[in-house]
Amino acid sequence: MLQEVIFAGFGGQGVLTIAKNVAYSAMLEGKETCWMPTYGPEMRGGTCGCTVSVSDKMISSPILAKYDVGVILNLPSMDKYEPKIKSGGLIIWESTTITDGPKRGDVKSIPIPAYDIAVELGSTLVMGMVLLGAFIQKTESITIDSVLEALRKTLPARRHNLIPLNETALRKGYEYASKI
Amino acid sequence: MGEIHLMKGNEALAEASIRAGLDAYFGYPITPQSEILEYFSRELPKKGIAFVQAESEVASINMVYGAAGCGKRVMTSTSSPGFSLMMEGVSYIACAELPCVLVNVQRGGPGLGTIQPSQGDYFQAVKGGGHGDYHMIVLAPNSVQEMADMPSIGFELAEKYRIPVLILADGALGQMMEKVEFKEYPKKNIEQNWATVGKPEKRDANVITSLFIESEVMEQVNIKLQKKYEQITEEVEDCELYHADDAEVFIVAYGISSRLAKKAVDLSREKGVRAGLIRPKILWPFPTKVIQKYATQAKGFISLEMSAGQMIEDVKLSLDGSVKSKHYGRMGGMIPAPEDILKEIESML
Amino acid sequence: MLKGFIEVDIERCKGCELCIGACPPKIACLSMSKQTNKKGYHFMEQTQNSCIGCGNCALMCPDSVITVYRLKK
Amino acid sequence: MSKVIERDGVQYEVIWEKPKGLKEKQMHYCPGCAHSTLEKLIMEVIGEKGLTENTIGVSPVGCSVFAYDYMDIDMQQAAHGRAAAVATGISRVFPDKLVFTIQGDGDLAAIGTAETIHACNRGENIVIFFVNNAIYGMTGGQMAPTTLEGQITSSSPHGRDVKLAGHPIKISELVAQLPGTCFVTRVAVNTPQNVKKTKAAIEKAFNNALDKKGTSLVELVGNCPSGWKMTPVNSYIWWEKNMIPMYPLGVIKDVDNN
Repeated sequence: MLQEVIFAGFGGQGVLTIAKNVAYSAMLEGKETCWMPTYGPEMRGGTCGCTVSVSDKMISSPILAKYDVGVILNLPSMDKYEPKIKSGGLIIWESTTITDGPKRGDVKSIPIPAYDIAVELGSTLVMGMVLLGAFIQKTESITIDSVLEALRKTLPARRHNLIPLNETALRKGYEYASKI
Repeated sequence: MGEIHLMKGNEALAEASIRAGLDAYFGYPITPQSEILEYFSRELPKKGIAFVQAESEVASINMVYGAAGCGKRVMTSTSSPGFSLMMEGVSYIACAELPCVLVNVQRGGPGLGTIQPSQGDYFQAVKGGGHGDYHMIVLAPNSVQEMADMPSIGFELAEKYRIPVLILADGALGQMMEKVEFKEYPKKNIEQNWATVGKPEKRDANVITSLFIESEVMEQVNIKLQKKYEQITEEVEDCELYHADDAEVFIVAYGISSRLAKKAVDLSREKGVRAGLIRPKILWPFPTKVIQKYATQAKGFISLEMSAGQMIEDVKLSLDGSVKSKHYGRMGGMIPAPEDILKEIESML
Repeated sequence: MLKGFIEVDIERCKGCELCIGACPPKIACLSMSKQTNKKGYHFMEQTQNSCIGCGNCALMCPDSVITVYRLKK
Repeated sequence: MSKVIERDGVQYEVIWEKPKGLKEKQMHYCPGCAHSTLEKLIMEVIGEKGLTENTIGVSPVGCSVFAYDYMDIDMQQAAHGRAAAVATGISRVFPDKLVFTIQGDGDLAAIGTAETIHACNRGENIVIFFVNNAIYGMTGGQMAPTTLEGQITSSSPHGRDVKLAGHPIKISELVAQLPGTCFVTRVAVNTPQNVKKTKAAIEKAFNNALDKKGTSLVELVGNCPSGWKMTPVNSYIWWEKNMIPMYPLGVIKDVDNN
C-alpha cells in the first residue's frame, strides 16, 4: 500500500502541521513515510503545499507529480492541484470558504465545511484537524489514536491542554465524512 | 536500535554532526539549508561547541580553514550561490590538506536561480570547482537517514586523507522529513601532529599554507596531492545497486534523482522491462569500476540528473564508448516524472 | 675601555642605512662599508670606538643584524 | 637578567640581540621595510612573555605572506583579505590561545574589509596588526585604499584622484567605533622612540587578548621604499612628512582609559 497525498492551502492555515501529523502518525504505526513541503521564499500567506507519502515499503520518490488524495484548504490550491489528482482519486476540500468544488468527474469529491465546524468548536485554528478527521475516515491510512499520540509527542507540554479540542475536531471531521 | 525521529534532512544532518563530535560550525543563511545554521545556533552554544554566523560564505569557509588548521572537526553548510563564493577557500583548504566537512544543499542555478532542488553543481563538486588541480571527496545522500549518516563518514574520510569532504545534497533532501535513527558515530582518533596548536619548545613550528612560490616545490606538492587522489580512487567507493543483476538498461543517478529513478525502475519492472539502478553514494571518486562491470550486460545507460547533463560525462568516460549512453533530466528546480524516465528507459532498448 | 660596541651579522645586512641615522650625532660610530656582502649589499660596520651601547641602531634595524653590548655597571 | 660577556677582561651586558623567536631564514622584505621591524618586535614580545607555546599567528596575502618563514611559532597562511576570518576560526576553537594576524592595507582595508569590520564587531579575542604603507607592495606598488590623495603609484600614475578613486580610508578610526574593539592604536617604527612605543603597544594588545578583552588593532603606519620608489632613508623622510600627518600616531581607543 502506497498513499501519496497533497495538503494545500495558504500559509498560516496549518497545512504543514497537519501533514506533519500524518507523517508522524504513520511513523508511530511503523510505516514508512516522507513529508515534503513545496516551499517558497515567502514565509507566510503564500500558497503552501506539502506532500506526504505513506507506505508499508521503503518510499522511492518523495517528489510527486500526481497524488492519490488532495486535502485542499483554499481556492488557488484547488485550481493548482485538482488536475494533479490521479483518476479515481479523492479530493477532500474545505467547503465553507471554497465555493467551487472539483469539476472533474473522475475523482471523488468530499466537501467538508471545516471552517464552520471549527467555529462551532470555538476555534478556527482546528479547521485543519477537522479536515484531517475526514481524511482519516476516507483513507484509513492512519488512525485517530496515532494522531493523538503524535500530538502528545510533538506539542510542547505547555500546549497539551489543546489536545482535547483537537481530538474533538478530529472526531467531528471523521463523523461528518462518514456520512458522505 | 536507537530512537526513531521524524526530522528534516537539514536538521538530521546537524544533529548527527554534533553526535559525530563536531568541534565548530561556521555558516551563513541561505535557502534551502538555513535549518542547519539555525539548528546549530540553538544547540552548539549549549554544548560549548564553537558557532559563528559569519558575515558571508567567504568568511565562513575561511573560519573553517582556521579551525580545521587547528585539527578540529569543523563544518560549514551553504547552498549553490554560497558554495560558489566558498570556492577560493576550498582550493586553499585542499592544498593545505585540511580535513573538514562542507555541505552544499543545492538549489537551481545558474546565478541566483531558484530555491527549488537541483543538481546543477555536480561539475563544481567533483571536478574541483575552485582554481588548481584538486579534488574533494563528494558524498551524495539520498534520504534523511543518509543526511544523518554522512557527516560522520565524511569526518572519518577527511581525517584519514586530510582532504575536504563535501556532502552534496539538494533542496528536497534538506527540506523533507523522513524517519531517521541516530547511531553511535566514531570519534576522532587520528593524531594530527601537523595542526597549529601552539609550538612546544622541542618541535619545529607547524605551518598551514598553500603557498609554494618555487615552481619545483609547487610541482612536488601537486604530485603529492595527485598521489593521494590516486590512492583515494583505489580505496574509496560506495554504490547502491537496485535490480542490477539482470538489468539491461541502467539508470545512473545520485541524491534525490536516485529516488525518482527507483520509482522508474519499479514501473519498468512492472512492464517487464529489465531496468536497474546504479546509485553512487560517493561521487568523487566516481565508481568507474562498477559502471564497467555492468557495462558488459547492458544495452544502455541513462544518467538521470536534475541538470543539463553533468555526471553523464563521467558515465561516458567510464564506459569509454563500449555501450551507448544518454542524459535525461530537468533543470531549474523542475523534477523529472518517473513516467518520463520510463520512456527514456524504453528508448534504450 | 669601551663604553659599548656592536657586532654585525654582515651577511644579513641589507644596507638600508637606517642604523646610521639612528646613531646619536655626537657618537656617529657607524658607516657603510665599501665592501659588499654575498648578496651584493654594502653592509654597515662600526668604524669609531665612540659607541655607548645605546641600542638605537639595533632598535631601528629591520633585519636584526646588530647585537649591542654595553659596559656592565 | 640580561646576558653578560667578557671582552678584554671587562664585562659587557647584551643590550640587544636578534630575538630567539626569529628563524634563521633571512627575511625577503626590501631593505628598510617596516614589516621586518614589526615581526622582530612581535617575536621579542612573544619571547619575553614566554608565549611561544600559546600563540598561533596568521599571515595573509601580501608582503607579510611569508611571516611564517621568519616567526618560529605555529602559523597559518590565509587567503587574501581573510586573515581575520581565519583567526576567528582558530580563536573560537582555542579560546585560551593568543591569536594574531599581520595584514597589509590592501589585504585588510580593501579585499578584507568585511572580515576585518565583522571580526572587530564581534569582538573576536584576537590581535590584528595592520601595516599601512599606503600601497600594494608585493604586486608592484599599486594604489591601495589608504594611498594618499595625489600620491603617485603604478596604478595612479597621475596621482590619486579622490573623485575617481575615493579618499584614503582610516581603518583605525572606523573600527574604534565598534564596541567589540578594546584597543586601537596607531604606531610607527620610524624612530627609536617610536619603535619602543610600538613594542609597548604590542605588549598591551597581547595582554588584552590574554585577558580576553576583545579585539585589539595595532596600525603600524609604515613605509614601502620599493613601492614608493625611494631609498630607505628617503622613505623615512617621506613617511614622517606625509604619512604621519594623514595617519596621526597615538591611541585611538583604549577601554582601560575610559
